Amino acid sequence: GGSGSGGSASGGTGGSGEGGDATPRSGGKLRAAFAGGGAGETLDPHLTNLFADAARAKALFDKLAEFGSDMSAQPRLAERWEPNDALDRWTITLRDALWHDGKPVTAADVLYSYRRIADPGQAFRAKAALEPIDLQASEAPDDRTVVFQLKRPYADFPNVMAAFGAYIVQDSAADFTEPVGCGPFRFVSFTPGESLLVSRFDDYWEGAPHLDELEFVIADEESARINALLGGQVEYAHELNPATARAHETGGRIQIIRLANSAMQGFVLKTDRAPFDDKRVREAFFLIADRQELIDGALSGAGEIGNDLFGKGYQYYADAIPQREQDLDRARALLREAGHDPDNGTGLTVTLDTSPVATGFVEAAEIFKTQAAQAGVTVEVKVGNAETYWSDTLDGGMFSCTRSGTMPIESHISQRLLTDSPTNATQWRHADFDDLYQQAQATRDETERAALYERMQRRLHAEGGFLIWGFADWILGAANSVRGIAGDAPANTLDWARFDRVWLAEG
Amino acid sequence: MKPRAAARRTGRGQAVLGAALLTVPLLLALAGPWLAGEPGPRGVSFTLGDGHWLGTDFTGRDVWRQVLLGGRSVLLTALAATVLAYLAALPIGLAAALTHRTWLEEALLRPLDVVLAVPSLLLLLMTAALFTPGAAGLALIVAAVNVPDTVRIVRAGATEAAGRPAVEAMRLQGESWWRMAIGYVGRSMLRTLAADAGVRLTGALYLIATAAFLGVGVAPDAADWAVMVDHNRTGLFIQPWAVVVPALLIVALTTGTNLLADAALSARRGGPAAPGRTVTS
Amino acid sequence: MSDRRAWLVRRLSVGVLQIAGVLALVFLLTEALPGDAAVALAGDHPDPERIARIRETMNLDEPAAERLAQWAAGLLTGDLGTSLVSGRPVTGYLTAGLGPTLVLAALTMALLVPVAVGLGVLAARREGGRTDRLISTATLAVYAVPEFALGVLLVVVFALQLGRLPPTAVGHGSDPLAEPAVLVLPVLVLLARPVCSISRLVRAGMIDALAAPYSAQARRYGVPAGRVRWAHALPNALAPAAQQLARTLDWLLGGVIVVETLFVIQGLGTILMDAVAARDIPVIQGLAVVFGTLTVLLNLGADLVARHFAPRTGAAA
Amino acid sequence: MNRETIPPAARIDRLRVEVAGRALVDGVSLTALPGRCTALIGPSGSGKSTTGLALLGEYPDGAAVSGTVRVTGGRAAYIPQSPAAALNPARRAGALLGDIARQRHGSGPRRRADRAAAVRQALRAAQLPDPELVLRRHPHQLSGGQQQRAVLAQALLSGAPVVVADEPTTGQDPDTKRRVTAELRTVLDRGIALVLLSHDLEVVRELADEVVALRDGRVAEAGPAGRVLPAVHSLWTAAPLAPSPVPAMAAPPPVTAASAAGGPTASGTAASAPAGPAGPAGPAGPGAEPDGDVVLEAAGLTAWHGGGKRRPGRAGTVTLREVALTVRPGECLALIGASGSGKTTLARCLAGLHRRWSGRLLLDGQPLPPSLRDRTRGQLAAVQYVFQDARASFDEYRPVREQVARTAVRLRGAAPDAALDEAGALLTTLGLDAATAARTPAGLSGGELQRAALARALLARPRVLLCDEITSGLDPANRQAIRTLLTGLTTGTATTPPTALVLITHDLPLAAGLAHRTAVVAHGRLALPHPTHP
Ligand SMILES: Nc1ncnc2c1ncn2[C@@H]1O[C@H](COP(=O)(O)OP(=O)(O)OP(=O)(O)O)[C@@H](O)[C@H]1O
Ligand SMILES: Nc1ncnc2c1ncn2[C@@H]1O[C@H](COP(=O)(O)OP(=O)(O)OP(=O)(O)O)[C@@H](O)[C@H]1O
Ligand SMILES: [Mg+2]
Ligand SMILES: [Mg+2]
Repeated sequence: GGSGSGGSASGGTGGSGEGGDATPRSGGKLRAAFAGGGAGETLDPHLTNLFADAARAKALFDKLAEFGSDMSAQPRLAERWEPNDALDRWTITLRDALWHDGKPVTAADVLYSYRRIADPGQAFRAKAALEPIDLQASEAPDDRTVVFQLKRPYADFPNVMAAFGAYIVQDSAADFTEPVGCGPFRFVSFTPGESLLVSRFDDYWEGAPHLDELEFVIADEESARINALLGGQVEYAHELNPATARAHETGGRIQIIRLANSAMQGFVLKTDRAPFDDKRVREAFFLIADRQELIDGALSGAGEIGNDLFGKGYQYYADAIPQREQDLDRARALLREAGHDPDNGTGLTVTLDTSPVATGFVEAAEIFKTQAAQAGVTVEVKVGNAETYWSDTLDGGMFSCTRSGTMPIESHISQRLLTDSPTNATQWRHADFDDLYQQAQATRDETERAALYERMQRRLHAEGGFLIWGFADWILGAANSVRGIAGDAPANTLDWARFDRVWLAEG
Repeated sequence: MKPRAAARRTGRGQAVLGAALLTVPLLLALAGPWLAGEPGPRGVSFTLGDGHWLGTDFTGRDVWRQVLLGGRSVLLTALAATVLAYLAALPIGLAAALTHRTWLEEALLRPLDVVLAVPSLLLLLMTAALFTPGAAGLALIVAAVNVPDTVRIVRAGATEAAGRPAVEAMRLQGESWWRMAIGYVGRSMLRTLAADAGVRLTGALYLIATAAFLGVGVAPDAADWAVMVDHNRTGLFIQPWAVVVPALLIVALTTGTNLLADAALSARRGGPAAPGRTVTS
Repeated sequence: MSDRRAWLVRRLSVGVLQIAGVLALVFLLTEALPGDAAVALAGDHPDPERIARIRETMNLDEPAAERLAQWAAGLLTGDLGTSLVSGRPVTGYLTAGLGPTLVLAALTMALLVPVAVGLGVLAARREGGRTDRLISTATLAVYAVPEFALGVLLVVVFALQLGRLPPTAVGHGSDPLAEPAVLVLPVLVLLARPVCSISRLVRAGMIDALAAPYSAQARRYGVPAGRVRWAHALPNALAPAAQQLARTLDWLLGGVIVVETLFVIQGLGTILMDAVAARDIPVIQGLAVVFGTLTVLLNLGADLVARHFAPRTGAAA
Repeated sequence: MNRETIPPAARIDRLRVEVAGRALVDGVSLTALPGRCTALIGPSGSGKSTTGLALLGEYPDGAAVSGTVRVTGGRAAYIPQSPAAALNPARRAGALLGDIARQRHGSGPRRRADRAAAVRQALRAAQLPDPELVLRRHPHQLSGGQQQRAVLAQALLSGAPVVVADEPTTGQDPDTKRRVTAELRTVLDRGIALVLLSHDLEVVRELADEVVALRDGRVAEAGPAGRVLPAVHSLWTAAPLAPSPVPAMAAPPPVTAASAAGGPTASGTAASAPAGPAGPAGPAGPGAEPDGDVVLEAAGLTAWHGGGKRRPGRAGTVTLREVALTVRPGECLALIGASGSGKTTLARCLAGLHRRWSGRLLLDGQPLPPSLRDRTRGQLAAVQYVFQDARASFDEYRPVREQVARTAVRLRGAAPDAALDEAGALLTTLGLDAATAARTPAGLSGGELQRAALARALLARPRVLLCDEITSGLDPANRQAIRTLLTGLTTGTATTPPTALVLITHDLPLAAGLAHRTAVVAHGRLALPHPTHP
């Protein structure tokens, strides 16, 4: 069954520091430092792009659903959802929630929000995610009920409601300079690129937050965030370097929280062009990677190795597939079979695109270069432009560094691995694979669906275009007085940046 | 007599200090690549011990090996860039100082001012986007970025000397422009030029590192002291050596060069002989 | 002197051309940069369809020349346009960034001039002597330390170990004067390199000037050594340093990205970086107007100083 | 007199200054008594300036010094031989004066008026009648003589017990010279000890109580003025000390006729301002007038400083008005006139060194570009100028001979080696031996540099030679040698055509001896009297 119920997923599990012992204390102001988007920032939740945007949107707004720590959709403003048998018509029952101005959250707000996102004249990021919904045919039978008509069966439809940026705003809201949301905090003041101050919303549907006030401050430079934290200027610092984490983990001045499994790290091999159109070459590359060395070198040890599959530990992850290990002999043999033999002068040379666009990219490229050299492959590292890297490597080049934030395995497949996926960087286009996906979406039974997902993943593991060597920790720092930070919620999931659950201990 | 001798002695002190500072980075830069040997296995990034006596760098490489390898490019590229910048800026600046033709002066200087007004970051990004230069190209770019600045300094320093009667006398002799400009005007501002070139060398070093980070010129994984300083900064607190050692070498290199230049200049003190002063008893 | 007035008028009118040149150059540069605002906005989700749509909403599908012409037409009426990213007016960006930048620049300059000139003069007092060697070595060494390393060092010592100063200006980034203590460390970092470069130039000029016969003549008449240095030798040593000073001020006013990010100050540098990263052309162009004007004026100032202290230039053959 | 009872203000005892194994002065002793003038005389290069500087405790670079120098009462005031160098190019001429006044009159703002008054007083005493003008000007805006007096004012202002005056009257017109001498007399009367270094026996005779005559760095004669001077005088005027001054390029003088003066000045007002100096205004030169075509002709020449490029405008200071002049080959035109009247400006206009002037300039009837930058090599060589301030016109980093030789290389296309030889030969003729000429300018005396500057211009084989005070720093013998040389130039030889000479000088006897015509420059106008035929 696809019906979710209750808000059981809420509340921090792991907890922070010595947390958990005391009962939450009310009051106080928490300042949280994030990397930001400069003077161009807005509070329009549909324009959410960065972590800072997401955290701010989360404080001010809510979605119908949100991803739990295993990337399964958890109900939020939607109290319940129920598909029809064909899985193409979903009935959503809204929770009893209030806007900050006291009005109730209604079905009309939901339809307005989704229609705003899907507006063809706009370019909101969540638009692609909402594509399966036929918003013309969708309706609001009453204030608390929304019926979504889909264009095709979609068993994992709740993922759409939890999609990045799919926030619910008030009906006909267009100006977000002083936004009215329905999230746990209400707007107080905002200086783009510098700070957002919000205060407790006592009527929040999930119970009022503990903090009186919450301030998001922007500090783009990692060292500025850690220095501000160490200097007592902020109580929470998002996104620290592994090296910084190691330096302060044992010091006791601050708490370091590692959100494991937050970012997939890998390489993209374009399966439609030489030399990677030969699956032997792809497999050889999978075998070249010394994953632990990549984790140690590129991530400074902060992460765990990957098995060329996205979503380790998530719902539907195929953990029955054995972990791939480095095997240079076999890699060389495969390459020779494919006609690349360095001994007779036909050695393989590939260009690896990388860019300082994400931490660890340049390092990973450089490490892989030396690993490949051991298998007789020459890798030429090309450092690209950070701003255009993703767009450049979507169709260009043959071999590039990649990473991905959290999303359900379903989204990973639908966005990146189907013939008509918008960002199919590996150029993986196989009708039979597409069929498997459609089959899964038309399957109501969860175990059956899991089996289909496993078939897809086996195929990808054997001959796909993603060389996924690891999953990076997302590292947070917090003052010792901060309690209630979930320690096991990957970035962008429900319990990540949940400041309504956080409180400040005395002292 | 006495003060002269004393000045000479202190000048020698400066030379000794400069030479001492210069020896270590110079030796490492020249002999390093031969001593480096084959790369060992990678370690965890930013760790100490485990056979890496200066620890590992941001990708787990041995810092000592990187230090041995990283001097040559620093020396060559930065020096080449500085020299090139001067080769271009000196004639332009001197021509502007020596000419009487307003249009020529304006034509030489104003376009350069335009370049000055464009943030260098933009210039660098631009070159990063349009070219994929090698080390030589990088030296050229860094030199080019430095030219407008240098021209202005040269001109400012040359203006006074260019108006001296000695220059008039040379003109009256039909003296060649080069001898007038370089041989006399340039010569009389030698100290200023040396001071400027000295700090410019350091600037060039780090500009090259920044460029490397943006993907211009030096490969991002190349061993280069300035690049090391830039890239290993995240590990400053757990593995300071990866930053401190190359930074110290750069400090020693540039400080040593400048001190030696100072000493050389004070040894053959230029200018009209200032009468030495002795105490009238 | 009418001579000088004519010169000034000429330079200012050339200056207008120069600013136009800067704008054209910057526009060409940003156009030549790979990608545009749409690509930058799409980030790691480069859905081509979405990029095309963003491009449409930003009017980026119009020819570049047309956009520049529109923008320039607006400029003539004092309208700098609106940001592609946020839709807010560019003037707002500039005024927001100019405040902190001006504060930093003014403070730095106020300290820089006396410190750099003072050190330069002090070092030149006895060339090769102990003071000279100390100052030369120290300034050169500081100069060779990268800004970020110096910043981190100062933060660790003064903010984190001693707890005397705030480590960053977080939360006060757009109005640092509200909490002046946050400015101490940034200004120190900003001072480090210019102090070295300018004091070296002053020193070089001073050594020559102190050795010149006119300084000897002043000394012969018992003019106190300090006055010989400051009133007689220094004016002859200032021209190159003034150029360097103008460059430094230019750099300070153009935004000092390392210090701004390290200490979280929302100056023009941060705005420029963000605008370049976002390919927000109207904002970049607006900044170019500011930078162009500043550079023209600063160069003019430095050249005035050079003219003033080399009065013979106008007369010599 | 009671010289035993008065303690000496300054005393040099057996001074020996040696550079690179050569003694510049050797065993020189002198005493300066309060209120008395001790004159140091001697031919150019004999060590006067070296001795004078020793009183200030200053020696050439790398000099080995023995002997004792004692100056009681602290400092000595110093009037350097080359005043331009002692004036700060970046400051107005009043800058140092203000500081000296501060030493004496206190530095507080309340003493400002006192200081200003003292400065003005000193400037007036130094025969600068318009102090404001001097105070507001930069050194390069003063004429040579004005610079000299500005430096003199410093000494007068300082109140030092000892004044070392190195050629304080060079570059002054006879009238000013007399007044400066008188002023020095009052200085003596105030009880100040004066050490006078001079070639000008007139001034020495006027002021000196004691005379030390140097020769080759040694004391040739010393004693009371009355005893030493007559001997020295006869010695100097009778036989030249320098080797026979017959330049390789000039033959003995067959005298040609002097030409008539160029047309009257365009404005016609020139003659109305003959406020020239006292003294013989333009006696005819020796011999007949030279004939032949005019080599150089200037007409309607108006020159100014500052102001616009084409017109003086309001800001410009006009120094020459509507000047017209012509010179013919073999003719010598002497320009005399008060210091600051515009003589140097005129010569610089002709040489293409002055920027701001209007008018017409013709060489051989062809227009000559106003700026030397636009002149061809031939034109450059044709019109040569010998700078008034010889020291400033040399590159301080290169040996003098090398610099002199460059003229031949650049303007006559001589081979570098040949040019060096030629320069060496000419310099030797002028009394500068090879060792001297091989030094950089800092190693040469004032008079030596003056001769080197002349040599530099001569190597161009100019058709018009503009000489600006080229004998001001020379002793009678050397002056005589130069005179002979110049006479030879105007006559020419079989190989070299006669040269036209424009001689700017305050040395009226020299002008009288050489010039065919003498013109007086006064307030920017040229009064060109008709030649008087003997
Ligand atoms: N740059 C200048 N600006 C203004 N006035 C100037 C400038 N240069 C020279 N003068 C003035 O022009 C006048 C003529 O100067 P010039 O040097 O030609 O005099 P001179 O006749 O050669 O005098 P001297 O015999 O003292 O050398 C002087 O009064 C001088 O003060
Ligand atoms: N630094 C030096 N090294 C070597 N010789 C020098 C140096 N300075 C001066 N001389 C020589 O010493 C001699 C004396 O010079 P000084 O300047 O004392 O002469 P002077 O009597 O003042 O001559 P003048 O009348 O020409 O000024 C000259 O022959 C000169 O060439
Ligand atoms: Mg002398
Ligand atoms: Mg004169």
